[in-house]
Amino acid sequence: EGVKVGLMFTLSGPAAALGEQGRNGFQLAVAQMGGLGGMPAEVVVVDDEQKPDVAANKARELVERDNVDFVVGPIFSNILMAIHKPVTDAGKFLISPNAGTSNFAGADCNPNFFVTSYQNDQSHQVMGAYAQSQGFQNVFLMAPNYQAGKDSLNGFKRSYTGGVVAEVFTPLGQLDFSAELAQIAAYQPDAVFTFMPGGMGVNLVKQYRQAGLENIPFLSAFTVDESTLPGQKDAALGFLAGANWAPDIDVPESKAFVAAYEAAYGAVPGSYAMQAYDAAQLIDSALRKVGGDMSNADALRSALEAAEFKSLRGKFAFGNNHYPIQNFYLTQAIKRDDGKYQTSIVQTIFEDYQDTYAADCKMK
Amino acid sequence: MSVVLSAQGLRKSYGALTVTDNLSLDLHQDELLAVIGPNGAGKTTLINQLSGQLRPDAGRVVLAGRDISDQSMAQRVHLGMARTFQITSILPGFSVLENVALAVQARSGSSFRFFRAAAGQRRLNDAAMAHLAEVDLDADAQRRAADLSHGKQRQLELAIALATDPHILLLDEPLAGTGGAEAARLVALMQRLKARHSILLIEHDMRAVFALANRIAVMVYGQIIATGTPDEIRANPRVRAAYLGQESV
Amino acid sequence: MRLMGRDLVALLLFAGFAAVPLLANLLQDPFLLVIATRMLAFAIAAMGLDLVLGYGALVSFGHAAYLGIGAYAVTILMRLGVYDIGLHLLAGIAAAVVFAVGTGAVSLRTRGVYFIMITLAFSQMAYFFFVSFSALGGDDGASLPQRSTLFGHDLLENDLWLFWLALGLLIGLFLVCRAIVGSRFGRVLCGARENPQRMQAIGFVPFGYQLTAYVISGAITSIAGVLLANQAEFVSPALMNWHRSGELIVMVVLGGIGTLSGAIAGAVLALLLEETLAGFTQYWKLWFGLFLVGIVLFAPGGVQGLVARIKLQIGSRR
Amino acid sequence: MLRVEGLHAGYGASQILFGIDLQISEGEAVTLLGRNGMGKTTTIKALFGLIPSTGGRVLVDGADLTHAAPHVLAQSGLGLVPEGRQVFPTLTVEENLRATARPGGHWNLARIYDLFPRLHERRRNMGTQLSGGEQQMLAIGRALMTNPRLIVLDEATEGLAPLIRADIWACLRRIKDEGHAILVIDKNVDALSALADRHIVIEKGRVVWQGSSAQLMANPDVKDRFLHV
Amino acid sequence: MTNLFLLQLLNGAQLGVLLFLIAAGLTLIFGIMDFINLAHGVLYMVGAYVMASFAMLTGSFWLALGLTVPAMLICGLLLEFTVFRALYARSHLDQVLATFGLVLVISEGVKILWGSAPLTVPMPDLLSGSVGLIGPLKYPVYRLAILVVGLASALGLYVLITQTRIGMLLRAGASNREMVSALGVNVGRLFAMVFAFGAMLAGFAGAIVAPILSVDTGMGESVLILAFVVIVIGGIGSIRGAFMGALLVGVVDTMGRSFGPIVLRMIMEPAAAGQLGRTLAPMLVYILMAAILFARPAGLFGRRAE
Ligand SMILES: Nc1ncnc2c1ncn2[C@@H]1O[C@H](COP(=O)(O)OP(=O)(O)OP(=O)(O)O)[C@@H](O)[C@H]1O
Ligand SMILES: Nc1ncnc2c1ncn2[C@@H]1O[C@H](COP(=O)(O)OP(=O)(O)OP(=O)(O)O)[C@@H](O)[C@H]1O
Ligand SMILES: [Mg+2]
Ligand SMILES: [Mg+2]
Repeated sequence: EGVKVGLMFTLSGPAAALGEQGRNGFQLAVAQMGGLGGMPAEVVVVDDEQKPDVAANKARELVERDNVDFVVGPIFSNILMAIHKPVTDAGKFLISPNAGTSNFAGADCNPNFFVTSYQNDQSHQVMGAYAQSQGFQNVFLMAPNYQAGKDSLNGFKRSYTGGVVAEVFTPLGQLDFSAELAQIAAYQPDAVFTFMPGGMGVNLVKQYRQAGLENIPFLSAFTVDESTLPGQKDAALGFLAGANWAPDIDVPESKAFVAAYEAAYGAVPGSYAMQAYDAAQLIDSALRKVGGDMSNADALRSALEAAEFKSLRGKFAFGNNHYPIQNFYLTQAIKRDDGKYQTSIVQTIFEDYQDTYAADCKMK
Repeated sequence: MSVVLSAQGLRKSYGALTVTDNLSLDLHQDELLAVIGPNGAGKTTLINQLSGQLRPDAGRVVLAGRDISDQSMAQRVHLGMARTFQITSILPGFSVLENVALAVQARSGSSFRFFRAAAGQRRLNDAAMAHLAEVDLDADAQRRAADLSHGKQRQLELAIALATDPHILLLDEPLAGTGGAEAARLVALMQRLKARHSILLIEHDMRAVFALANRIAVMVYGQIIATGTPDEIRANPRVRAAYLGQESV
Repeated sequence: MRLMGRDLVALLLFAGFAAVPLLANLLQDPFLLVIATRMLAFAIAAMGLDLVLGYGALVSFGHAAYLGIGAYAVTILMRLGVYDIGLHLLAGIAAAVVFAVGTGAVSLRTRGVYFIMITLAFSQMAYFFFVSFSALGGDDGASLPQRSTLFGHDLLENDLWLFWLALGLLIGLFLVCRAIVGSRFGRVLCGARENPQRMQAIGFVPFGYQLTAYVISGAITSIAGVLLANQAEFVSPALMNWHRSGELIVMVVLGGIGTLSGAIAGAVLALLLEETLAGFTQYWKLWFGLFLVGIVLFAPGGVQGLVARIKLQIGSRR
Repeated sequence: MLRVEGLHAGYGASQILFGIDLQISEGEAVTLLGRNGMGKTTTIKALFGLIPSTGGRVLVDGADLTHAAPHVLAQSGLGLVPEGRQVFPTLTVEENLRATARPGGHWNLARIYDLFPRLHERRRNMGTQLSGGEQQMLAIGRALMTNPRLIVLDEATEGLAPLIRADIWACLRRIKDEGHAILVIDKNVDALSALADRHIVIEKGRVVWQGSSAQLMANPDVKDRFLHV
Repeated sequence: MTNLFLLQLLNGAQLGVLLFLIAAGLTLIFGIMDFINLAHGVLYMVGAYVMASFAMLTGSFWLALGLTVPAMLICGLLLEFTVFRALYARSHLDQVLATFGLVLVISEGVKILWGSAPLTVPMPDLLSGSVGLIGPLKYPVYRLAILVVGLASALGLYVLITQTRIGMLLRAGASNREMVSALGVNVGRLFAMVFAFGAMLAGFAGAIVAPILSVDTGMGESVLILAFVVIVIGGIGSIRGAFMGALLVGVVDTMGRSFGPIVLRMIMEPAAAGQLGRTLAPMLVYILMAAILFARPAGLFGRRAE
């Protein structure tokens, strides 16, 4: 008798690096805790291939065939949209270690759905608030043209009321940003805010510096982080980002985690790994609380809601919508003495911050 | 004899090269008109324009008094014109029978029929077999056309043209590549076809040409330099110089 | 004789499918039905593609667009309050026909690789259109509130019924396609593949036939889209990404082009491999890739080619 | 120089050749005769390694080249003018001639253009834009440009006008007089008799008759039986 | 505004040259040898990864580049020997299937070897920094270098294909292998060499662009389609066409992105213009291709077959 967890991450294609962090973070936690909730844990890992229809099927397979007790995943919002219904309809718990869309935070919140990361808009709001606090008047906004890109710029503008010189949407997967960089050079804005995950972010950051624009502050979210820094290296140094954690956060458990992760996987963990680690701790804590008895779903849910574990972020609590209430920071890319790159906390922007959609959530 | 097909002032050039140069030619009812001329004279280009494969730069193609210059190749087939190609053009993956049956189908009924199996349609197959027998290919009916030897493919080429049930046949070197026995059979076949069809024949086999033709037109550098009965042409010194040489005809 | 062999493969596949519910019962694994339904949908799509690709030599690299069109027909109609699967199928087919007539007429001006690329271009346009269509979820896609209804009943909520519907559609469409390729129309289509010049010289204008085939093919593939939407209860533009178009081509070639039943076999084989390999190793794509290379190198003609060779072997031994 | 012994070959499952024997000495002209579909072209293909032979041997100057690749046979001195011309469609006339040329012999561009002035006029045209006869000239010119010791012509004069045909025969005679060997297939049996030293008649993949021109002329029933002329 | 326009034109041309550099090897293998090689993109990716590794090992850009080129040549020979050799005579669809399989194998292999985090190649000092153009606008030296390399490879390929016997033999061999071989040319060896050369070009492109683009497992796939688009727009088999196609795609894409919204805003209300602009931008290249193929079914410089 043990607990069975299905992990669904993007493990192939260009974004595999993110999924691997999530998978590694979770598995590291399970290994360190010797199971979950004091029980042996069986972890089934599946690859969603970043294709929603594939993901929807695999999610069904996890709950219907493998009969897992929890599904942990995914990285991407569109995958979350696809797997949410099959998992929650089956009465299983879905814990998202990264994607946190606004609909599930608000009107569509679900008792069986928990998020250990953030609501998607929040990191962008952090940067908006920072831009506001710096008194910027002309900010250049840029994001890829898809839902998450649009959300990010809206998030930024929610806490930034200054002027916007231009709002540029680039095609998804664009390689060369010279046209946009020329526009930036022509506008000479106070700052640039962007959201360019994955390879796009690597390209943009390198080309940004090569174009000689580094004296214009570069604000971003999910663009300069531990998943992209190995590709950006020196080009990203000093670039700012909003996040709920950084490897150098002053939490002893986190320091230990970073060391253990680097030892095990040879790379600096990012928030994807951290949030998955916390997801494992969350399950662990809840199982302990119910004494390993998963037959009573309501009890298990209450145990999850209590979130009685030592988050790597320090303080952590769930809001009414099962999204976290946590601190958000301004981070900066740095080079460590050992030559590796990571983000580092500059200042706290929001404390105990809850997303703005929680009010719409009528959790039954 | 009435004119069934006439080329009027056809001109076609590729860059500086004028391949048919203001060329006019009449094909009469139930005659076999042979067009001969050196390589590259423009004979195939003439057929291409008559059949609609090529648009002339200037000039008209008139079929039984009707200007068909604007009609497509397919439309001209439905008006009763068929052609063969000098460079064999068959459906290589089809069986020999299917090649011909498809040509029969082109002139009989709509081909926008989706459900009844074509393979079993007796009407198509029987007609096709009859045409194959005419060119002596009935024994090869079930073979894949691509697997036929070159000479037999040439025979198939002719059978396909016949199967569209034309009044007018434009034949581009039908004897090329066929050996003695087969050539003789084909000559005999054309002799028979002459009675029912108007034929424009391009051929470098002079024995066949002089045996078959009612009239011969000689084409050199895109122009007709002489037209006449076989005897007239045989005797024409310009034709000898430009084309026939010492060939005994 | 050749036809017999192909039909045999199809019969075996259908029988195999029909046994799935029993198997699912025996193995206590209802999920088999879900997998099988997905296979059926892709089999329909691949068979639709084979109609133009195999018989018309028109390599459409944009057939995923029709999957998307079918799937979005379901989403849109459901948002309008229409739940009946018959209407979904009709709407999907109608939309596919409109799209196919428009893009097909333009695409058929080109040949060969140009045709491949222009069909890709149109499907990419459709893809990006739905990516930026926020009301339908844009890039994220959206879940369906429920499955389509059948004569007003929500029978299809039951995986078994959906499976039988898909199997019924596959068999029906197979018979339709089989009749089409053997018909007068099918002959002309194949003839245009073999030698368009010769076809014109015997009085056919290939364009009309090819366009008709392209439209039929698109319509069939859109039916698969309707099924996929119902099966996953989720619709997103990823369904019409060029990867999908590529996968459909892979399925057809894997099974053996121009055989219909080969396309079905290819779809089944591809999904089966994916399903099983993924269970063994995280690097299943590596093995899948090796398998594809191996098939081309050592078994040209795909599944059907293999079957034909085995038959030849048996025949010559007798 | 060329010796073929008991050659067997076919396409896939269907066997076409059942033991063809032939030999050609330096400077000799030999013809292959036979009705349509009897295996003449197949013999050439098997000889050149274009289809695999399933039995027998092919020897060039005593060296066994039975299973050698086509280019090895070509390099050993064989030049091919294939049935159906097969000029390279995406190359210009001049490129067609130059692409596979092997310099060092009698033939060069100037000489080819001399032989076929028509090709010179059309030298910048693409291969497929030529008339049928011009393509045939090009195919012959292309083979000559490899300066072969034995030139093999499959349907040597198909589609050529009488004057050119006469030129070709004259040209072949010249080649022969220069000491090169010739293997030729053509339907003009009379012209061939004037040119060739020996004739080989093939029927259903077997050699059914061999002899000199004189013997062929003297034996009308050979023509009658095997060639039906 | 005119300044920006000129600069964007330059940017467009530069993107075009970058695309040509990537497409150059494809032109050779697909355009000339008529072999559909979907694995071209992953070879480009492998080139970038190999370059990144050598750069890490040697610490020198130039040394790494010098090592990457022969390494990719060997890689190409190896692939040719094991897989491609058997595919020349096959149909395009078989080639698609097999090379699609190779894409999976190589991508997965790269992930196993190098992991999935993006890598980088530092820019050589000699070529870093930017030069001033007009006003505050600057231009990176490295991109100018890419421009030069791209033009040089275009010219080199043009000479190779149109002026040399190898070029003729390639074109001849692509249409009729048997005949070329029967005329005494060892087509197998020739194709192997040229194929390896094409692979090397792909790898070289990957190595060269590594300092400005992300070296990740998705890089091959994202350019593959674009490279095909470029070649098809130009007309298959024409180097000149591929080059013009690349420039056209680069310029249209860049100009469309930067000035499209402005133009749209002049003819419709801003919100709708923004929405439409965003929808159209990623489609632009495809619309361009469809339009060109509509007007000229065999591309800009392609010869109409038949
Ligand atoms: N598309 C083209 N572009 C350029 N020149 C062409 C084209 N098509 C044909 N030609 C040229 O036009 C001339 C006439 O060609 P055509 O095929 O009509 O000759 P022909 O009289 O049939 O010769 P043959 O007896 O050799 O078949 C030739 O010199 C040929 O090279
Ligand atoms: N590719 C092929 N596949 C299968 N069978 C073939 C193939 N090519 C030729 N054949 C068959 O092989 C036999 C010999 O053909 P071949 O081409 O050698 O004849 P040939 O003597 O050259 O005739 P022709 O004078 O008509 O050119 C014929 O029966 C033919 O149908
Ligand atoms: Mg001609
Ligand atoms: Mg022959």
